[in-house]
Amino acid sequence: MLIFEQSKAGRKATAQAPLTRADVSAIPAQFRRKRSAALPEVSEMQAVRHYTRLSRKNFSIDTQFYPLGSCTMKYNPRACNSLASLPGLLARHPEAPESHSQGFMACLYELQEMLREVTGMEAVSLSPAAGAQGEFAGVAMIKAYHDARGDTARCEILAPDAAHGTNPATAVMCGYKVREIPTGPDGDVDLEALKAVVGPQTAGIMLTNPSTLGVFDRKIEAIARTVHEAGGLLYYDGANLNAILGKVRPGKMGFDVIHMNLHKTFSTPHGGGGPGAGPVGVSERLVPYLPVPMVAKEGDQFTWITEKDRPESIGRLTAFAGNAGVLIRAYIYARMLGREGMPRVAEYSTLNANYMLKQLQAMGFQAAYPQRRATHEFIITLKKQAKELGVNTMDFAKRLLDYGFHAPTTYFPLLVPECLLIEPTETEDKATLDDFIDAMRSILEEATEDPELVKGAPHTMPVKRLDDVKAARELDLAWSPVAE
Amino acid sequence: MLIFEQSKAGRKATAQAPLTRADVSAIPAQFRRKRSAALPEVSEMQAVRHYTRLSRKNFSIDTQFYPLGSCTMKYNPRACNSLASLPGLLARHPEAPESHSQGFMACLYELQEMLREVTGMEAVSLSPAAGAQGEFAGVAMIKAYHDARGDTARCEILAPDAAHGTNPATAVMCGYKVREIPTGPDGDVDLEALKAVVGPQTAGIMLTNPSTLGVFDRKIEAIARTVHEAGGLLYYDGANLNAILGKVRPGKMGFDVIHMNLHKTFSTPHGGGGPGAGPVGVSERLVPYLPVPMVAKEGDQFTWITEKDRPESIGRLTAFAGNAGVLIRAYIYARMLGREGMPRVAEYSTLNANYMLKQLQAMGFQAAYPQRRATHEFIITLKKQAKELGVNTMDFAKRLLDYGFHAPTTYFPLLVPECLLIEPTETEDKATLDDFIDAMRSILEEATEDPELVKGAPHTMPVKRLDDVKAARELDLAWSPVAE
Amino acid sequence: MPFIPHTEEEVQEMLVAIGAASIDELFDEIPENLKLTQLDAIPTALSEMEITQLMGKRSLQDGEPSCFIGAGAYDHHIPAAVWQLTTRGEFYTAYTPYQAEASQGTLQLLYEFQSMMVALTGMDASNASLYDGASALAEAVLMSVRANRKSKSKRVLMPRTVHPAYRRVVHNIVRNQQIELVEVAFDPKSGQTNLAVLEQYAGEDFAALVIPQPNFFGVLEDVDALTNWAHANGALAVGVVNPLALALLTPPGLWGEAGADICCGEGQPLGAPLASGGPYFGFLCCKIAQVRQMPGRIIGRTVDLDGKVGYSLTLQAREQHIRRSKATSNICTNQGLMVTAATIHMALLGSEGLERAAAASFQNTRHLVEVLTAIPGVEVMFEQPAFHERVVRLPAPAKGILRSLAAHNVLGGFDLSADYPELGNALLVCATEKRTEDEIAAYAQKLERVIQLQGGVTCGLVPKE
Amino acid sequence: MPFIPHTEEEVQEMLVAIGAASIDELFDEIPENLKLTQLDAIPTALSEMEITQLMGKRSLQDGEPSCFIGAGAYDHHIPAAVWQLTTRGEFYTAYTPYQAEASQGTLQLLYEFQSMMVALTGMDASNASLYDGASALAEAVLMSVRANRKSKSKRVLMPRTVHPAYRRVVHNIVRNQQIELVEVAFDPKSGQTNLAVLEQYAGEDFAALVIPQPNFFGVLEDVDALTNWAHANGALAVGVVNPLALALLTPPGLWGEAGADICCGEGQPLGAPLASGGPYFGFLCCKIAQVRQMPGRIIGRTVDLDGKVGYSLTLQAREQHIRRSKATSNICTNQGLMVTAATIHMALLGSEGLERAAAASFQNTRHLVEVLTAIPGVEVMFEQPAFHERVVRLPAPAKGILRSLAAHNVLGGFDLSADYPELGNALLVCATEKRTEDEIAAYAQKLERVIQLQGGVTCGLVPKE
Repeated sequence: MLIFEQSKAGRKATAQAPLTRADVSAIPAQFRRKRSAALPEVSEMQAVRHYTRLSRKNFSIDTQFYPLGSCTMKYNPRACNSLASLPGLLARHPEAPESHSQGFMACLYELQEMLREVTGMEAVSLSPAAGAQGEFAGVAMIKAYHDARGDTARCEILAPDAAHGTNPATAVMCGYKVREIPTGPDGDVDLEALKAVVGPQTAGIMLTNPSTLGVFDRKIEAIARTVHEAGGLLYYDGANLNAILGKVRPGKMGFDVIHMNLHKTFSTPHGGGGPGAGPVGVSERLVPYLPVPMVAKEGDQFTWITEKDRPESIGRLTAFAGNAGVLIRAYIYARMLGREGMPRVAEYSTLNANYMLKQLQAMGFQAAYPQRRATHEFIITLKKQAKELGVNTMDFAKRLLDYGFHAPTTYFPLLVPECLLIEPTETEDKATLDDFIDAMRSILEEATEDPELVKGAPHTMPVKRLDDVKAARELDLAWSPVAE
Repeated sequence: MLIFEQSKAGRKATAQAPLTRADVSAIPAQFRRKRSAALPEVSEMQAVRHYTRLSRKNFSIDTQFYPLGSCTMKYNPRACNSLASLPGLLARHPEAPESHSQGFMACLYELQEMLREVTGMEAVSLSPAAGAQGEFAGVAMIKAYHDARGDTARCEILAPDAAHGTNPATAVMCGYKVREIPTGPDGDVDLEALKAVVGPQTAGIMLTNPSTLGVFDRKIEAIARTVHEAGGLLYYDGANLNAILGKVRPGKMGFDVIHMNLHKTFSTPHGGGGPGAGPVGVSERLVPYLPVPMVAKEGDQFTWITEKDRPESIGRLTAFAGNAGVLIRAYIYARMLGREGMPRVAEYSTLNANYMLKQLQAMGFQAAYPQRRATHEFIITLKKQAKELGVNTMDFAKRLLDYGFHAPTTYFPLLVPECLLIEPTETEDKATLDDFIDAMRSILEEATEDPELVKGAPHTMPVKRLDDVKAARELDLAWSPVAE
Repeated sequence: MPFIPHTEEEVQEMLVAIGAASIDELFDEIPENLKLTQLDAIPTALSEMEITQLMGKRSLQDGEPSCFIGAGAYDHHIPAAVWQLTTRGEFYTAYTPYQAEASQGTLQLLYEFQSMMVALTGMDASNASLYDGASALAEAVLMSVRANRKSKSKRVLMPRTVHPAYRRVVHNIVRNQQIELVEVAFDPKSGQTNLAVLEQYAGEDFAALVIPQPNFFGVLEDVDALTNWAHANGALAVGVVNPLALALLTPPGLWGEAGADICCGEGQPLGAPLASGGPYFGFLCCKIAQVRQMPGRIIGRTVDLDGKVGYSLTLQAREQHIRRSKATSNICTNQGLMVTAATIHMALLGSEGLERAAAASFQNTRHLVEVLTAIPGVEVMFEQPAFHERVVRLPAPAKGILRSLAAHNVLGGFDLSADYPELGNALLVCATEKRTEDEIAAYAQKLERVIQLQGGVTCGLVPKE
Repeated sequence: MPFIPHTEEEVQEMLVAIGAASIDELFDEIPENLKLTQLDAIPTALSEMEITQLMGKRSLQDGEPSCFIGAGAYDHHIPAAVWQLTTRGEFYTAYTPYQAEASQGTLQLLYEFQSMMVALTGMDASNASLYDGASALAEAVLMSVRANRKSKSKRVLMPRTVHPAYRRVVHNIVRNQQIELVEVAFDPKSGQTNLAVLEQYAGEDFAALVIPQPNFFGVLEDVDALTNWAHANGALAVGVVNPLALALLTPPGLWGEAGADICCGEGQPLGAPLASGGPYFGFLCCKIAQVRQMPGRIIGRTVDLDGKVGYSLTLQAREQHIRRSKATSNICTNQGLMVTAATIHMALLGSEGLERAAAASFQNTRHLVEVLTAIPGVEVMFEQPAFHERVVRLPAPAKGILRSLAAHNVLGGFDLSADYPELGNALLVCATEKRTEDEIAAYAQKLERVIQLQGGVTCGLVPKE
């Protein structure tokens, strides 16, 4: 039932609003709305009950294993939430003067420094609001760099065919054309193909390493050389940073710019679709173009770096300092991990992924790249099952929900047919991995013995499979009192 | 699965504890435990996931209508929780000096004053930790009063047969014998029976008004006169205060002492069984005996009233000032209700109860006292259904769970056979009451057409009916690693 | 190992299963020379207790001053229930609802959010959020260029009364697509977008006209005239609005003859704390004709196999994960949790509650301006009706005055001199419903003293009667 | 109408159904003269925003001083997850789990709590909580009188080293049942209960001997000898223990030859904030032989109709709602929510975490005492091993010194002069793991200055080398 359907006209059961209604007749009638907005009228209890009940229709990290490849659904420490919600931090206005911002700015500055250290970049700006905005900032900086040098013929961004959809979409937003680079049979970028297309039109390449195929590209240095020699720059998509945190620095691999998804690697919550934070780090030559604001330290005072200080900056991408509350959460998490905890993230997420891969292989699931080490995630392909049993990846995914597991990422990357991209993260224990593996074994048996059971899944969720075609054809995007 | 069953020896996945282990060898070995306590060893995520999942196996006000008679399960405003949890309030040590307690003490003082006003008593002490402790304080004061007058032959406390079990239990804890007074056919106390037993041995009478039968005792003034004339005092059990808040003052009815359940009338949460708070208010003659501590105001300073100031006090009943955090929540709630909100509590809870009673009667349920107004609660008796259909009150109660409603109070008060005591509270809306009424109608139909369905209920809960006999006979009160 | 549950024994079992001798061996495909051995610049780990103490200190350090700054972020009361519900694990730690069957909580909530935004704005459809108000305006501008079939122009009219930071953000985001923002001046008397200036562009091809309501000065624009002008000139009308103000003001869907085509804005006034500027959320609504050009997640109501109502992500063909380089935007992660808060906030307050909060803010700012302009040398700048912000002229540069006030723990407003040097000593002030009588009086008293001390009134100004 | 959802229309519908003309008519059975018309002493309603502002002020008013008081309430770190989970609506707003099928969350959690307390105390069974440590001791005393079949005595030996407030509470609760508490003196050197004094009572009939561990001075009692003495003399041994200390100390179940019979204590150190003294929770554990004499809720594990494991309230025949005047206690509402927090707290920390917290507190107090006793005129009082509290002797009355320290926002400890005048200028100090090096140093520095200013050291005391 929708909250609107619990509404009753004239109900005013709230202590939330001012108890009286101030006179607004000084606003001329021409500006005022004639009829109140049709928002629900419910009591505080009705709202609490409704949204409490609704919440329970979700899978979440706090209730389920969520091995969603490329999304790094790891535990979000509760201290990050409670400390980022301290009254003093919530009360700070974004335009408060530096005199009233030193506590906040100290956190941002130290986070910048920690991210610099762990990525091996020269400087970091925290301001992009999410991964895709970080990508935008990165490609915009590449463009600004070439433009500043008068090197304006570079109109092409390269990206492997396994890349996240945000990569080509971002390149286009920055005015570039995109050219796909094929992946070799071993999962690494096809270096010869890259060499064939790189050239004076190449502005740069967008890469994830480890890639979305769950393998570490061993020829990364050769790739970097190839692109750099052609005058292009290297962009690192930090979506998979969890795999190498504290083990390898993107800066050392030769990248010129990187974005980080703090809501993945630094464990800020995904919140049903955000907010995230997508800080960017750059090599020396891109420092002038970093998005603002950033925080500098002068003596023991923290000061803002703004457009004034960085005239070549690509500027600000949100009105204020990005998703500050997310940055604070990431800062707290980073301090709790500390120097010793960062490499463990990579180590145990990799251990978990390799363990799951071997166990799933042992029971007959086919790895996409069986000759390769898994990184923090890996791909299995169900093309055999789809062909022989008529039970496809989506069926497996939906049936997993009935077993109490969120499905892995399905049908991505696009180049592996019928694939599941599985990322357990370091925060899951062996018993949970074993339970998931057992579930996969059971579903495989079901697919053999009772394929309709799997194809009809899920059976235990609040709804069964939804009619997406109807949703798109007969658009119903908002409740309306008339339609009901 | 128990948290213990998720434990793995040697797991230390916590950022919660100090990161290193301090040396305790200065404590001689004779005092030290030889083996660590067998507590679960789980990660923060495992604990969060486990207790999040467990919580979802509960019914609660935030998820369900909970018409539990005599328990006043109304909405607990969320502001009360967040404001009572402000860091400054949580940090205050109970032995902090008055210089560092004025903010806290101001709240307590004002709450005392508001409770005085609304009950019509001379003075209030907030210190009892729950209703039963408030009862204890009340009866102990009655005893202290008689003792101080040398009136020591009074060895008996009277209580109606409909009284809460805590009433006789409390009287016994205070060294009294208990004598039950029968209820008349109209639900009021049988005044003649009372007159027959009252006498020089009578220390006092414990009454709830409205009583647990869901009616207001119309002869309350006569009762008071009768008991007072015999030299006894009147104790008011505040469990049903919600019914008359802001409408009638117990002080005015003639009561000498009252306890209030702030977790009922003042909407502090029940928390799966507490904490509550059971402040007591008294008429003038009992003031010297009030339990300590209390708060006084001198000029604009708040000071503690302790044993020193009140040598005749029955003393303190907990180590510090009672359930302070509950008192703060009640204070916040009372301020949000304000003068105008208090009577509404009685009015709308009474409206809801009378509405439900009429609707249930209309569909054939039998009221225990059909000739009487319901107060904030009322009783129906299913003795007809039990006899004719073989479906008893417990079956109805369990079947209601399947309909998503918490069951009303069952088989209490003891004198009404097969009864349901139904208390909707003022915070439920008409639509919810109608849904409950519809559910009762459906169950009545089921009881007629398919009694086994009702007798086998609940069918949709995490467990079916439990074997209580086994639980009591084969006591299993704690997990043990050996037993598993 | 904080947050890592593995015991030594389990690690060994897992390594045996993998067939590796050590965890290090799992990294054997990484070239040795790339491997990192030290992280000296990162401090050693803190326990939860230690970071709690550190953050406790930092959070107190900035002093919770009395705040009269608005300028795009507003200090409204947020009901306690909002964040207690929003941070329930099931909302807080869920992902984007790709698996609809296991995400009906988030999906239904987002559908309710869309419905509420439609009710508030009078538009046909809403998306499920963008990053913030400024980036939402950038997306709205890009969308208008795509959506305006009548226009071939990549030029968009951008009034100077739009929030300066928004204008910068829009520029930063759209410039690489060769979109040009043409600034429209405002009337120095009214503080409104100057219709006469706009008239100079009549007949030219523009994709859209941006219309702020209220504008950055708090002033109410003549949105009907602006919308009609846009439509008369083949441009789309793109509103950028304060959603709380819409509780009282004409919704964009009803502006002018035909209503705005697109509207967007900053969702912060709907349940997001100030919190240093984020996370907030941007919203974006449009007429149904434009919905396939809308960026971001959109939730649709549909049915399941049994015909039961359910909710799912829809029109995904617009999005990057399907459409890649042809997507309407690169946005992926949005501000889901903030929208969760906003939905609960709106449900708790209802239209009556939002109207009261808006009215109280209006009244409080009015009162503030009265009290401040009673100070010799302080004058109100634009006489046109405003919502809950106003510009006042100070007798001396705002910068020094604000610094003195800050020393007394009062944040006196937003200094307009950098963005609008033409306005002189102009200060943008705001008093939401949370500013008390006492705070307003204290501000006025302190401002008066600061001005006196700085000799402001002596600069040729005559004290008012 | 805050929290009341009725619309005028609904009220009318309901009144029609009832057959009443007005809500007032529903109160027609109440004698008119009893009806109340005014509540003048109650202020008018505040909105949530207004009460938020008021409570914000009040919560800041008391200044969060640096706290070195223990004396029964201890400032330990509470993991953030504890209260975020505990305040989930499903825990926070549920009732006592009478309907077991709809309360398995609370019931299983309570079973886990009981299991944890059994693990910590080494006893056989635990109840599901009492109000606080002091009232738990009162219930333990009452229980011991009921449970001791060998004894007909209503006398209980109560060492003077038991928390003075606990002794008062026990007296207040048990006196009306003619139970007598016989005070046992302590050894002025060691601060332990004086076994020699106790020996005087050998052969007399006592229901129980109460044994605190650590005792109120923080000193560790010779619990083995005391337990053995009790049993040798036909008395039950009733431990009153700090549950966090039990992470390091011998559990009561293993005291002496046969273990304590009953143990109880204050649960606050397990996840309850200081919060002005409550809500905390009392715990009560016993040997299986005594379980039917235990007051309070007890949860048992059993099976349902299908044989599936489930949990329910058991042994209810002990309780007031069944047994009325024959019940073991009048307790009904207990401290369920605090126990929820404690269970989650213990699950998060495990034994290793509790041990570390206890050890850090031990070390911190040791360090504090070292630093304080380096000040001329300050001496440690009892040399016997202590846990995380100690008594120091000051060169002047504690009262004045504490007042001066408080003026510097340091709460220096608990003044023992009222409860133990025989100890002179004695101060009970405590530094949990949360007190930092800096706070301890600042305390010492301030104390030294205060003593110097008050001329404390000149009172015939020789400065230490």
